[in-house]
Amino acid sequence: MNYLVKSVATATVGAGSLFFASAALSQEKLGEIVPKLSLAYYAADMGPVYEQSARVLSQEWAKLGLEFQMRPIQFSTFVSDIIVGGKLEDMAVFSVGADPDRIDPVFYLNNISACGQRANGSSWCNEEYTRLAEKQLTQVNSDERRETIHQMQELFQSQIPWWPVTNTVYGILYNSDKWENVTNPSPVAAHENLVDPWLAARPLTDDRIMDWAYLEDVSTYNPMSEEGATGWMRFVYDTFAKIGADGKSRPWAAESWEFTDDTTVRVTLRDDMTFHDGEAVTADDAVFTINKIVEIQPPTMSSRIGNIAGATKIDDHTFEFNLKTPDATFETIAMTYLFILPEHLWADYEGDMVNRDVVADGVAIGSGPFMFKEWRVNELHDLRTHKAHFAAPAYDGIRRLALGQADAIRSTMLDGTADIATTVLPVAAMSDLGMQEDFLEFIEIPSHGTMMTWLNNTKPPFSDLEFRRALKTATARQRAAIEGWLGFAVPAGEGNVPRQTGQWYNSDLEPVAFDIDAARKILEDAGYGWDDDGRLHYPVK
Amino acid sequence: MRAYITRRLLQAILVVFVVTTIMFFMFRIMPADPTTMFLEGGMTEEARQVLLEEWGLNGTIWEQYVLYMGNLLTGDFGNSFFYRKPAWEVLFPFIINTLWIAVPGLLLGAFIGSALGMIVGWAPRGGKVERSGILLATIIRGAPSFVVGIGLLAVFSSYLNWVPGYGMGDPQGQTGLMRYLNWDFAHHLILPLCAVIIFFIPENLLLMRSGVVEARTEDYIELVRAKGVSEKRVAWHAGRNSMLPLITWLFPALAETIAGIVVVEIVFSWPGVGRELVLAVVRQDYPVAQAAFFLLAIMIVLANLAADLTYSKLDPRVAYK
Amino acid sequence: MSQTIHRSVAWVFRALLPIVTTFRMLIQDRFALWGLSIFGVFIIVAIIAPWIAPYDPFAPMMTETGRLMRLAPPSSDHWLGTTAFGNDVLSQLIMGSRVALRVGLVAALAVGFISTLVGVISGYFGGIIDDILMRMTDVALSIPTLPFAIVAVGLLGPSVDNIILVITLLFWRNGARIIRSVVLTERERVFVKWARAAGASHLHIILKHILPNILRVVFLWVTMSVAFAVLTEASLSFLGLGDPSITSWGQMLNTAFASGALRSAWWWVAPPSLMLIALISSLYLIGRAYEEQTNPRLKDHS
Amino acid sequence: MSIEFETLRGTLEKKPPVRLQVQDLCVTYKSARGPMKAISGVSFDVEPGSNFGLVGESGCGKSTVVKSLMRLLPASATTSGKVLLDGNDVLAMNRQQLSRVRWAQIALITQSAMNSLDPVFTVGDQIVESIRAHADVKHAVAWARAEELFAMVGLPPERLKEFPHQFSGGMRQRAVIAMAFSLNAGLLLADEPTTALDPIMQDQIMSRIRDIQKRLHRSMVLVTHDIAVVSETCERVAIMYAGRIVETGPTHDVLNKAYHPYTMGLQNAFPKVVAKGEKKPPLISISGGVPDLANPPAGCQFAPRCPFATAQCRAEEPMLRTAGNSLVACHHMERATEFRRAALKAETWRVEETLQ
Amino acid sequence: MSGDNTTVIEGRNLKTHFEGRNGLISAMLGGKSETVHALDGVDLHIDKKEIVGIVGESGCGKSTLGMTLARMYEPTSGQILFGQQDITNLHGSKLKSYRGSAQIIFQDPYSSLNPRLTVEQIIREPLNIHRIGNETEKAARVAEVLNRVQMPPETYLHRFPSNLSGGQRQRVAIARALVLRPELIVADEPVSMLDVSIQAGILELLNQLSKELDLAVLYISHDIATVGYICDRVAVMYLGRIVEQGSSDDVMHSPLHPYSDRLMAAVPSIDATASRERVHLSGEVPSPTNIPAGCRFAARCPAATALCHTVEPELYEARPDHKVRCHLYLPEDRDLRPDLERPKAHPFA
Repeated sequence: MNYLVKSVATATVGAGSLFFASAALSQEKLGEIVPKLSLAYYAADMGPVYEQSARVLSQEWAKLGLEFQMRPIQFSTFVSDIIVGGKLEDMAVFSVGADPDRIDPVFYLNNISACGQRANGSSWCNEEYTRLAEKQLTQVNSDERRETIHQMQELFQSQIPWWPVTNTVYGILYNSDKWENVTNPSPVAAHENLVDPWLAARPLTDDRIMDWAYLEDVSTYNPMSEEGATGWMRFVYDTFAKIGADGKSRPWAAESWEFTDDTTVRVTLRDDMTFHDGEAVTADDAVFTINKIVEIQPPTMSSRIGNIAGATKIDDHTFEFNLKTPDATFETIAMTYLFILPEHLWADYEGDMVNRDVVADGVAIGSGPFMFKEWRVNELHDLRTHKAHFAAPAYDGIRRLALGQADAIRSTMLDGTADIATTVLPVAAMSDLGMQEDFLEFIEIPSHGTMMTWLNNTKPPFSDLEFRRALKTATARQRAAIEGWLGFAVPAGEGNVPRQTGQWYNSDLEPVAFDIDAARKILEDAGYGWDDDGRLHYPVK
Repeated sequence: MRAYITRRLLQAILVVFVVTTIMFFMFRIMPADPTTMFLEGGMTEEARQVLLEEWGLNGTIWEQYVLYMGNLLTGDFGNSFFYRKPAWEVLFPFIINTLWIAVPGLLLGAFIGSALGMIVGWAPRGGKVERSGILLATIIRGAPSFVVGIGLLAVFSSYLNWVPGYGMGDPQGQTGLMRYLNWDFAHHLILPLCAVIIFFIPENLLLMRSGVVEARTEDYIELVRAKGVSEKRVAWHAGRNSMLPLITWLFPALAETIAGIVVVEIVFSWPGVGRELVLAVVRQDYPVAQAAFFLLAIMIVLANLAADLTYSKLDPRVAYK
Repeated sequence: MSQTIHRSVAWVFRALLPIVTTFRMLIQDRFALWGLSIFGVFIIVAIIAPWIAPYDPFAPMMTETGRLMRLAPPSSDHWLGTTAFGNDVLSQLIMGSRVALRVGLVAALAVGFISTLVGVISGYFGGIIDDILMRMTDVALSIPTLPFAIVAVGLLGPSVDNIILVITLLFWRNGARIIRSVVLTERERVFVKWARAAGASHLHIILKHILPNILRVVFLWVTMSVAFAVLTEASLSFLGLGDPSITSWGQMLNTAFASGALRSAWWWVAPPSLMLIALISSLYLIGRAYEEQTNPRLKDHS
Repeated sequence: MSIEFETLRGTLEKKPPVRLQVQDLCVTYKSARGPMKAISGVSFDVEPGSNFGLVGESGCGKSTVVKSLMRLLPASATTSGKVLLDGNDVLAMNRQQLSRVRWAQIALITQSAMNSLDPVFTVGDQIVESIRAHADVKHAVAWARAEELFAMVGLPPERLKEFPHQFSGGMRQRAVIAMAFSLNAGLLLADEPTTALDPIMQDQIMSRIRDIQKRLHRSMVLVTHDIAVVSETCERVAIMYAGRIVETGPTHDVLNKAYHPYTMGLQNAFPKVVAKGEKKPPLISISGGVPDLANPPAGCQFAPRCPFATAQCRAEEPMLRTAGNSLVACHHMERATEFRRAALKAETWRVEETLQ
Repeated sequence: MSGDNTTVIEGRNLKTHFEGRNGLISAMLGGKSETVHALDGVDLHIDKKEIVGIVGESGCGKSTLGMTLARMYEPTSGQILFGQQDITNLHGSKLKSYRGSAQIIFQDPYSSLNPRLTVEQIIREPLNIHRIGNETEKAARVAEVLNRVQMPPETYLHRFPSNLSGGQRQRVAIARALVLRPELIVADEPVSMLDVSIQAGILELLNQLSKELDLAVLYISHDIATVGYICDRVAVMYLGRIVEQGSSDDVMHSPLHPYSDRLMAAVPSIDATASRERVHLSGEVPSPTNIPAGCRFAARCPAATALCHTVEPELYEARPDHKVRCHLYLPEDRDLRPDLERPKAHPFA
């Protein structure tokens, strides 16, 4: 009870002092009332944190005299309607995951911020900014590129079309009685990709199969049609490079690569690789894969491979990528994403390669560290270690259990059925378990995954820069991190690029501190006013 | 009789047709766009068009409808957007899994429930057995299936740690029928099956009990008793007659029952068709969701037909022309 | 004039009479008395919920050190402890009764209205109208409840009003069947036949002779519908499709379940479960007693 | 098998008729409005091989008497008095003894044959069930007996395999009769066996019951509201009113020389077919209704409807007293001759009606 | 006699057939349904102040006849004349006004009154339906008819049916029928569910009302004894047709048709000394969905000959005002089928 009384009191006193001063003066000078704003966020299918966060944020925003209509939207609808559908009504609070290729800031800089991009849901269009966005894409020199990017962030910060609220902290919970050396993949979410925590792990017991407790299934083993679970695909198929925690690509199947000119990349493959069926991996396979993909343009890959013109074989272990335009993101995005297919199993296939049921055809075969063994839909995936792989782990296989709900994951971890669990169990719950149980170890993974606030920039009041500025000033990033995310998030930085992307983040941006009074002041200065009920009104036209 | 079955079958087809149509349009007016499952990486518009065309989502809604229904006639439910294979192939294993909890659950629930209902119905009116039987049954009936599931999980899996509370167990590479015929599966089956049984018992119990109580006042029961046969035999007459209203309830109740099973599957992470249906809806995997609805509708309609036929077997008064 | 007043008073009294007699009949049954008492308590709690809930159901509780009070077990400040998000469980529980009752009552009335309308028209007129309406209910009966609700709520958006709409769409069908079958027997009653023979219009017969005599069944069905509606709302909320702007018991369980706190925080899981059982059972108890008292063959003659 | 069948028949044929003595039978039901005395002090004897008629209007308790004779009343009823079958008190028997007596010694033809056969079993099975509950014989033997019984009531034996709903009302009644005779019980209780049947069927059924019963020399209690049926069937009759016997004696005496005003009224109310040209006597109706047994009036139960009632009648309950060959419960039976004459006139009864 | 001024209602060759109902689907499939020939060619008229009795076994069509005359059913063929008016196919408001003049009294007094209405409301309802009179007139009419049925209005006006005995309920039903001042009353087994001690009053009342109010009454019953009491004329029905018709004395005491003969003989006598011949009728009534050729009674008639099985007899006027549908009474000078033997002796004579 105490708390409630206190918080209500602070709110009224804080707001009240300003109130009387301004309300009395501007009573008759009020414009239209600012209508109730709809606030969209991920519904409970994505877990309870979004609703909690949206509630916490809107509580503070409401102190500006605003009212909100809470609108939870299921993930898929949210993506199609709001993120790419351009149907953002007023505001949205949601997050994007810590995908490995988002360590390259192009997603934040271009996809969701530049004019004409499909995923620019806040419909902000600044031509200067967009020109810079296109420019940085072609700046293969990373210093030059960094400069452009920092410049873009300054421009962005001055316009505040949307803003990040928190950066997600993920977690890994593993059985430390049975496993050791599970490494921290930060800043990338563990389940998303970096093979590190899995491959480095070493078994301590005779149980040499790692059981990974997970919520859902992956949908296919055909790398040309899967998007959602590329992390799992990386176990079976090799990519040319892997992205490192520093945001830079490092060699994997490719021993080395170099830009021979702005649009040509010469790649040298490792010479010790074989597919799971024993055939050697050669440049033929790589060239076949690249040219095939360029030819059929699988829809799920289109955005990442769009700039590739084709590949040419040089010798058995060397080939060249031909790009359409100079591409700064090629190393971090395309190289880490193209899965090498065995030519001898795919060349003669006459059907639609994208839709090939590789499990049924018995060709779920790549060259990755694990070999496909069994898949029982919505139950488990069973992979065995590909011993001949250059990065083969020190154990015999990995199984991914599709458990469907948090409680089951929790109990598999407790009864020893599962050895490792990742984000799918709420991080706070994992952390609790790690503290309660001696045999469970919890690893905290700060990531670049971002929860952000989007506004419909084409519509009042958001079309007004001052309003946006006030709203950002009233954004309780700290509260959202603590109360929404239960402490497993950190307040996000400024601009639009996550601080966790390292060099790409412009740390010179001036911080905007959370301050309701200041926010009200901004509004008042811009001519807004409040009525007797405390509701915000537009300035008089 | 044959004419009757034909008529009922035609009726059933009509019903399934309408249900399928309704579901088709419901899914088509869903606000979301199924291609977004592939959008995290920022799919280009051209690629999206390719997908839409591939999934048969590019024509007008009427064209899509005609196409869908046409395919349905040839047994083609379309391809799952998510799994990229025929929806039927996706659903088939789930159906088997569901049957494992649904069929024994339904039968055992009906059997235990009606047996208990006989006892409660035959007990002296206003006595302890009757009162406590009714009270317990009503309370259990009032428990939502997820509450029952959570309760079972908490007590038997979490607190007592007797049985696992998730999944179908580890088959150790067993496939086919052997995947189900092993101790581990049985061990995992216990809790969800119990939840389904508990879900079924009270309704059966209460119906059977009212049936028996009503039958007790019938003239023929009086006559049977007057014949000097054992009380057990008298009870059998009452029970046999009370089965009739039970049958009429049992099968049509499937529509509601499926709801219970969906929740049980979710609570116990049972990889069944109900859970898959919910997932498919969330993922906007229309072909799978529609196929599941189609199958469920057929199941319900056939169950109704079966109820009618069983009824006619059990009740000689019913003669279908 | 006074006679008109007298008559209208008498009319009101007569209209209320079935309710009064029903109530009087119900309180004779000990189970029904329990059911009515529990239901009564729920209604009272729901009405005064905002005044008796100790905290805002969504207010985060803080420890003295300024940390979020996560999963605190019951204490004197928080009788039922807190949730993983530091919300007071008791407050959520109390506020949750409002949603349950609002959804229950509104949906049940809507279901009762549509069921009666369809049932009466279908049963009374028979023939082709009956055929068409009954085929419609056949279709409706072939739609699995919860999956449909999931799709429909997904389609319409998870607000209380939409949930009520979906529940109405789902449950009119059973009621229509039940009421139709009662109307079929009622239609064969001799006084109805007489009214037809006397040249009464259909409307007259329905309003004067059919409706008053099926009100009992309608009442029973409405009671049961409240239970179904509460149950369906809870199930939807449990699956994460509840209205987010208010707390409901199903939603509490969903949050507990999704937070993985099912096993650790009994104080968060048990209360909403018990509330749901108590509310739904109380309605079933009333319904059962009602059935028992009105069905002469079930009535205990002792 | 045939030997077994003959043995069964032999034992059944040797069964003697039963003497039934009902002594001071009282039945009280618990009801919401307090105890309801459905039967008070009913006593009568049925001589072996004779027919006894129990006549009364609805609600007079005649069916309750029948049910209490077989102990078929619901648990909410308490019974006192004695029901002696050849001296053995049915009311005092334990469950085992009771089930041995039921049907073997005392069988029942129920009121509505429509509902008294279990709809989901074949008629044959139900007859067989009754036989095998008492005689340790194979199904086939019992079936043969059932065929014999069907032949006796004039039904084709192949219809034993049918279900009750496939029978017409008359056939069902005959099947029930066949079942009642299945163990050749010494005493037959026929509770309104022909109510709700068409006149032709009614007549046929009654003739059949009489024929078989005479041939096999069974005792019978016939319960009916139809005094014509009783007059054609029973040697002795008891008239019941409000749970009491108001007049009992040889049928001819009771019907032609009634001492109780109720008997007179009943008789005069009964429509008669008179000879051609003869003047029809006016039909009498007895106004008012049966008393509320949960709250019975003081004195004679019939007094409120009786045109001859006096203050004594309204205060004092009359006991059964001998009058002629009958026993009558009326304070004024000495004035019976006078009453009989007055009772023939419709005005006698109508006066009361408008006064009411 | 038809066309006579005093004739209230007359049915000519009335047929009422019922079709078994089928659902939408079978209708679409062209499924055939069975036809029940409930009423299959009946001629009947009733005069003012006259009570005509219809007797027969259940299912013989006697109730259908009553309901058809009251236009509860529309006859399949034939004609109904009400006074001079043809009401066979009336609809809408004309039918409604006819319904005001022809009233029905049903068998079951316990369900013929709406338990939720008072006696006053019940009797007033027909006036409301037909919009007759203002409040005062209505009240007056209600009181008048209650007096007619010997139920003092002051006592009964505000009672509910549950507080009335069976006989009183039936009186209320009669009062309700009278309040519209009908010309025809169809009484469908009005006393069969009442106790013997009460039924006399109802029968007397019907008789009296018929004479005092110029009513034509159709009295339907299977209780032949009561028919003898109040009916002027009696018609015996068998399987949808009248097989014998005449004054009640004639039909009851000297029935001509073998079936009527059996029917009359089946009535038990209260006088045990009067011995009566036992009835033996073999077989069952044929199904009304499948009516045999020839005389409908032939299959059960001991006297039936080939003629009876082939040709259905007409209603022969065997005696003045006494008609019978039996070849035994085929006039000597008429030969329907000379090749077939006609029945000779009365089977039960």
